[in-house]
Amino acid sequence: MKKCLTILLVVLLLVVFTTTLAFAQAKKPKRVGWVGNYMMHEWYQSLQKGMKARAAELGIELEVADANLDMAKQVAFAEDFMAKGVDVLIISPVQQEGAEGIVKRAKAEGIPLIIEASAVKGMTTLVAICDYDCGYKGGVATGKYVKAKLGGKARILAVDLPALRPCILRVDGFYDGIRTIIPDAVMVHRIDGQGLKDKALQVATDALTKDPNVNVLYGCNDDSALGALQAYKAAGLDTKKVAVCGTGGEGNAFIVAMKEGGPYVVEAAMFPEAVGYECINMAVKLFNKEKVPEHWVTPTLALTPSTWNKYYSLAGEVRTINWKAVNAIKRESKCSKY
Amino acid sequence: MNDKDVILEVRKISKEFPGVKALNGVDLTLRRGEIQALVGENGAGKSTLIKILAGVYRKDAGEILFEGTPLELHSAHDSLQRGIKVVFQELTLVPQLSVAENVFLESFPLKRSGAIDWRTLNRRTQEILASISLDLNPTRKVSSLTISQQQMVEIARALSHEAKVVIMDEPTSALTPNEIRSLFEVIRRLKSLGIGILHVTHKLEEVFELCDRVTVFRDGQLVSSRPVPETNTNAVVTDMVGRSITTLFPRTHSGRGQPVLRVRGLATDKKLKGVSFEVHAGEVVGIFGLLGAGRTELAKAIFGLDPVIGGELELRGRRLRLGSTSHSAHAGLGLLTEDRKGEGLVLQMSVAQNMTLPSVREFARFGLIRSKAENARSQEYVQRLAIKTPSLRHKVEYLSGGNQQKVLLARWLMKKLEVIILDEPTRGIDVGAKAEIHKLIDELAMAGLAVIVLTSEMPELLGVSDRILVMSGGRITGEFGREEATQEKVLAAAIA
Amino acid sequence: MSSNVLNRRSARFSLSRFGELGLLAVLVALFLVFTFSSKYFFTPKNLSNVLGQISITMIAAVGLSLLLICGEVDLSIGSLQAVAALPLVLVMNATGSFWLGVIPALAVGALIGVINGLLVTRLKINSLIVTLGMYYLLRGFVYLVTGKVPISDRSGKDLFFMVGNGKLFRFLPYMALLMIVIVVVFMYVLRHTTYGRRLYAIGGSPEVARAVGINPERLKLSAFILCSLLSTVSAILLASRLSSANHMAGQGFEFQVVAAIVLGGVSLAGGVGNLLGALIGVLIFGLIQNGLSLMNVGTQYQMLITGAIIILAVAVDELKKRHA
Amino acid sequence: MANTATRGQTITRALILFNELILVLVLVLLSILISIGNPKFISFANVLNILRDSSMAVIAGIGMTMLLISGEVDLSIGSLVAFVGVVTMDVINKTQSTALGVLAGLALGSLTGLVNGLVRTKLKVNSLIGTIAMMMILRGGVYIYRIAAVQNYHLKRAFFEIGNGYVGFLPIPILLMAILYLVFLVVINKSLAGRYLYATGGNPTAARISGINVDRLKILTFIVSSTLAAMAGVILVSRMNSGQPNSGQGFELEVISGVILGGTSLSGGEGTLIGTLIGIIILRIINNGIIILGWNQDLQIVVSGLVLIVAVYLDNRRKIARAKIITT
Repeated sequence: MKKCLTILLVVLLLVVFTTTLAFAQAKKPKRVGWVGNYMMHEWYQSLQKGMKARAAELGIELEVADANLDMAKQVAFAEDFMAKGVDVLIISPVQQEGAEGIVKRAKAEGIPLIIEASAVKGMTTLVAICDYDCGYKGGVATGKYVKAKLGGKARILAVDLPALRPCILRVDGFYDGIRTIIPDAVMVHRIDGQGLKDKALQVATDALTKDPNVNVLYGCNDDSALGALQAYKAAGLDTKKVAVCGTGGEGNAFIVAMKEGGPYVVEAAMFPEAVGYECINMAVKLFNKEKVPEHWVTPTLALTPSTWNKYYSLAGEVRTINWKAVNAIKRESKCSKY
Repeated sequence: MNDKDVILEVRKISKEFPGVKALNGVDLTLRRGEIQALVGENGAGKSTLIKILAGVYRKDAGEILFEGTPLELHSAHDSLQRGIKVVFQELTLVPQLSVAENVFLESFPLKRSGAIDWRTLNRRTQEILASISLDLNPTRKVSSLTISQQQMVEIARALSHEAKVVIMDEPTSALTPNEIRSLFEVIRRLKSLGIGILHVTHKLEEVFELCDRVTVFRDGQLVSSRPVPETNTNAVVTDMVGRSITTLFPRTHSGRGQPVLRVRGLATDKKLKGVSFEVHAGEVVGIFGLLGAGRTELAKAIFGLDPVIGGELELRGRRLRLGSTSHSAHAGLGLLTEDRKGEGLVLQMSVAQNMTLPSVREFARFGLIRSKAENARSQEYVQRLAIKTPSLRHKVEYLSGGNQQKVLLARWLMKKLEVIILDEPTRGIDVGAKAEIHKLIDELAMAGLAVIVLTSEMPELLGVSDRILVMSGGRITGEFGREEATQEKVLAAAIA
Repeated sequence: MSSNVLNRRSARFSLSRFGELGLLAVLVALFLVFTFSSKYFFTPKNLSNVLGQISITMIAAVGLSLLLICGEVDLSIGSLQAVAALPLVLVMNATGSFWLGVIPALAVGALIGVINGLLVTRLKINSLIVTLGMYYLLRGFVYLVTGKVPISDRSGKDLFFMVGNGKLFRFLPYMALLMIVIVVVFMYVLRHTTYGRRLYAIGGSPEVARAVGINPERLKLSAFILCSLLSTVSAILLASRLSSANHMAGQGFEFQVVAAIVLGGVSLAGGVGNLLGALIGVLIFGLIQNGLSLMNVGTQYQMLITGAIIILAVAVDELKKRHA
Repeated sequence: MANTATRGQTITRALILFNELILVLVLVLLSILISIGNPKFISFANVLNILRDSSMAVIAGIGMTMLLISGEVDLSIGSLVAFVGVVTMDVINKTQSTALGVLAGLALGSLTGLVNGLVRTKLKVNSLIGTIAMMMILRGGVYIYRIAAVQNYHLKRAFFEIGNGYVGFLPIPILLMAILYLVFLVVINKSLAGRYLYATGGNPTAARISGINVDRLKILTFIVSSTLAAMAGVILVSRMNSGQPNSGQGFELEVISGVILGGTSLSGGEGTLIGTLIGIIILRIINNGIIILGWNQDLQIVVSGLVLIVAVYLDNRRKIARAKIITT
């Protein structure tokens, strides 16, 4: 018995090793290394799609490492890439202040560095959306819907992720945005869902028992919003009297929800594919010593059940982005809040 | 009573635990170069007094005079400092450390740097070991030593810092006759050095072989303290139990029946080198062997507790699967291990639950236990074995050693057994309980069970057995009928 | 006879040397696999990186090993990493001096150690429960006081940056240097000092230790303090690498360390194990992480492989023990 | 001494002898304090909500309690919950059958338990390390199986009901919890298996000598425990309405903390289901109460940590007092 198991494990190891050999051997002149924050999250999966797509177009070899939410690991992997001697390094900070070490390190090693997602002190350039403005757009769109369909009163339950500044900015943006349409909108609950659907579900359930009188559910990412919606349903409240707005458009979740024709009416989309796409463009620029802006803004837009399919199409469980439409979206030159 | 020979004097010492008055104003006087025996049944207060003298417990009342001056003991360290060394029954060695490290555990010899001076440490240990004629490598891990060797290391430790009083808590309970002999030599050497020795024991023969004076405790009080020449076994026993015990080894069973258990060429990768013998219904077979002869290993191998590499077992003609405890248990084998707490009792469980552990199936319907039936049955055995417990639901942990042993025996009496193996059934149990257990062994044989008793106590061996097998080096080296067996013959075979 | 010789050595160095052999094999195997599967692996630059990367874990592992050897455990070291960095960076930003920052950091570390130690030795609460409680408590404490806003190093002290990122002769990371010093010192302490031997004694059999006049409580308390202090040192290194005090720092760190040193043969039951084993355990994890990432193996596969290797390694070890 | 004791003494004795005394006191105390802060806490709706949210931890806690009693532990249930959720949802999408999906989920649980058990008993790997490894393997495995969350493409009513439905006024998760709880209450306290569990954890050798097949018992316990955890996973996926590979993080600690708080010993041989139920609910009440009171959510883990230490300390004191009374 134990023999079989041991053998099984060994075999398993060998298989994985050999399959991965393929990656390791490949070698091309222009190599870009990306240390992701949380590769197993859909956001970064989609982002990677964009990067890979663009890198393939330009014939760049892209290497990816995953800090998996561990800051120590992130620094380690950044080191590893510098040791490997990549031409350009891209970092998606687990935690912006946590990446300042890497910035200094890259400067010391003289390797061009791109920061994705959130600004880091001392960096050369940032490729990211404007979180505040993204939330703002979502707020405006939601406000319009509430005014038209739900009688113009807005009582909000927002599922936040205070551990990450970008999420705080989105929620702030959403609140400011919705108040441009409904000035007396109230933030009834602003709770920490850790960006995870199961946690969001739990805290939202508690919040709703404290005060179920809300008609707007906002989440700083799609899971947070959908978790809140599940809690709302479970509390036996009327889904016809509520509007849900999610942020990100990380995966298929929001599309499925919108297709259902339920209360999920606004998606403050951040087009992760586009972010990845732009990261590679920026990498090329940096590598060729071109002049680059400190923040290269990528598109965001509030999608609704009627507009989402201009930008995405869902075949089975695979979604594909419509580059033309997305690249056509007008972008902020710089964010209204950092 | 203040002659200068007196080194340790205990006056009117009392110690009370919740509910029990362990010591009730006892006196005791120990002289230089005196070997004094301290005897008494379990719960008489012997160990409490020892622990007080060792600084483990604090006395409630009374005083201790050491070399004439009053002594206040706050910690084990204190009494060590003053030269009182206790060799506890449960060995106080650290198995993970070396012999030398254990001998000097209280204070290692250090270099100027503060680092341990291994050379000196090992040299001095070697010397001490030599002084008690013990040939051991001081750097050996204690975990690799036999119990008797460990006992010697304990004593070596006593010598490592000039002890003036050495207290030994049943030092021979784990030893074989010739080990006991060499231990006694050591003790006599200590005596000649003018050290006062307090020798706590259950074995009266030792008292008369070794000691100068015998002091008897009962129920936390001093009953008598006489020079050995002026007393005799019966007198001491009477003092101990408050009554005179008639026959220590009752034998009412007679005549053996069909062969029940056949063992053929049983061998393990560690000890056993192919053991063969058979046991009949209604027969008590005593198996003797010096420590390391493989007695316990044999018991465990038969029962399937240790992996077996060769040989076969037959129970009433049916082959037994080897190395499966559950199989042998269901087949009707029972095993009482020598390590009561470690391998016998489930301390967190109640008296009843411990008793019925192997037989609880019988009280179950559809996998559910019918506690009425279970309790009724347990109650019956509590009474039959006169087990002293407040209730059936009482945790077995809180019972005295003797009663715990009875619980374990009840466990096997309850179950319908073919063969029962008893490994050191009376180790560390007082005279009274001993007699009762010997009576039970007899009853088991009466009931037609095949009884195997493994023991290192010669009187017990000769007393209970119909047939005696002697083991040495993992083999059977001798077999004697009850009549022909003598101490000399048995030992001769054991050393072979 | 030969066993006798072995015993002599094992007692002299308190090293169950064969204990590590199985793991050593695993370590070597990993080394070879990675060397052949990624040409970046066996390069001085990468190896020196790995050495630096494992330092943070290993320094904490030394402390936790001391605790496990004397029969206790500390699950709060991860949260402590987040706590201890606060005074460091705050004071450093205020005074502009790295060393002035280190002092309060160590003080806080020691304090936590004292609290853990007293709860265990005085109030007699199982250390697993105490430190599981502290694991929650300290993390929550950091969230509250920082409001989940990291405090980044504004002192601009180069020294602070160098501690975690600098290399001696552009090869040996200072972190590794510190780690080696600490490991060597405590190996010596465990083998050749009364203190070290007594840690084994109280871990092996506390009641024995007490009976010979050793005070297990005081020793355990000191072990708790040492463990927290060393975790604080690792926290300082981490802070330097992140050049900030971060509320998310050290999440899951305690389990990394426990897994590594138990893999290294330090028993949870106490009294058994040594730093060489712990080091090998930490190295195994370090190599897996570095090697697999060099091979661009996805995190999900890394997890799977790591898990498999742990079971494999421990199983091999157990098998060997039983046939020894 | 009972006869000589005054009534006051007898009452304190009774209290000290009652195992879950401290826990009940803590539970009541917390409830009162929170209710003073916000009466809504004690409302029927919130009580149901607390119970429903506890149901998953309690169901998994039943298994964990049995494991700890038998002297083992399982840290892999958090990852398992996620994996089960993803598989269940995916299978329902593919087969359009809720039953098949749930079965697949539970089967995955049993299989994991079997492997855990074999690793422990046959490879002799300490279950703490073994299941930490399994935690990684499963978490990695679920992402290999499906990197993206599995959305609900089937909209099956039955599936929705598992986590969100009611029977009368009673939410189905609570009902499931209640049934499983009662069943295992009997198993642990009245059945042979239960008795053997305590014996095995208390003294393995004694158990073996008494004819108990310790290895088989442990493997079985691992299987049962993992299957129960899988059940929790099924409820969670129904409540989330999507299979989230990133769900269930820290679930194992939440459960173990509750079980330990409930007085189950880490060294085996001791523990009660009552304690587990109260322990888990206490932790849940802390999380719920702090939101109900509108306090800073970070206090959740702070208070949990404090309560864990304090409650266990008080219970130790009680145990000592108890031992005194008994030996008297």
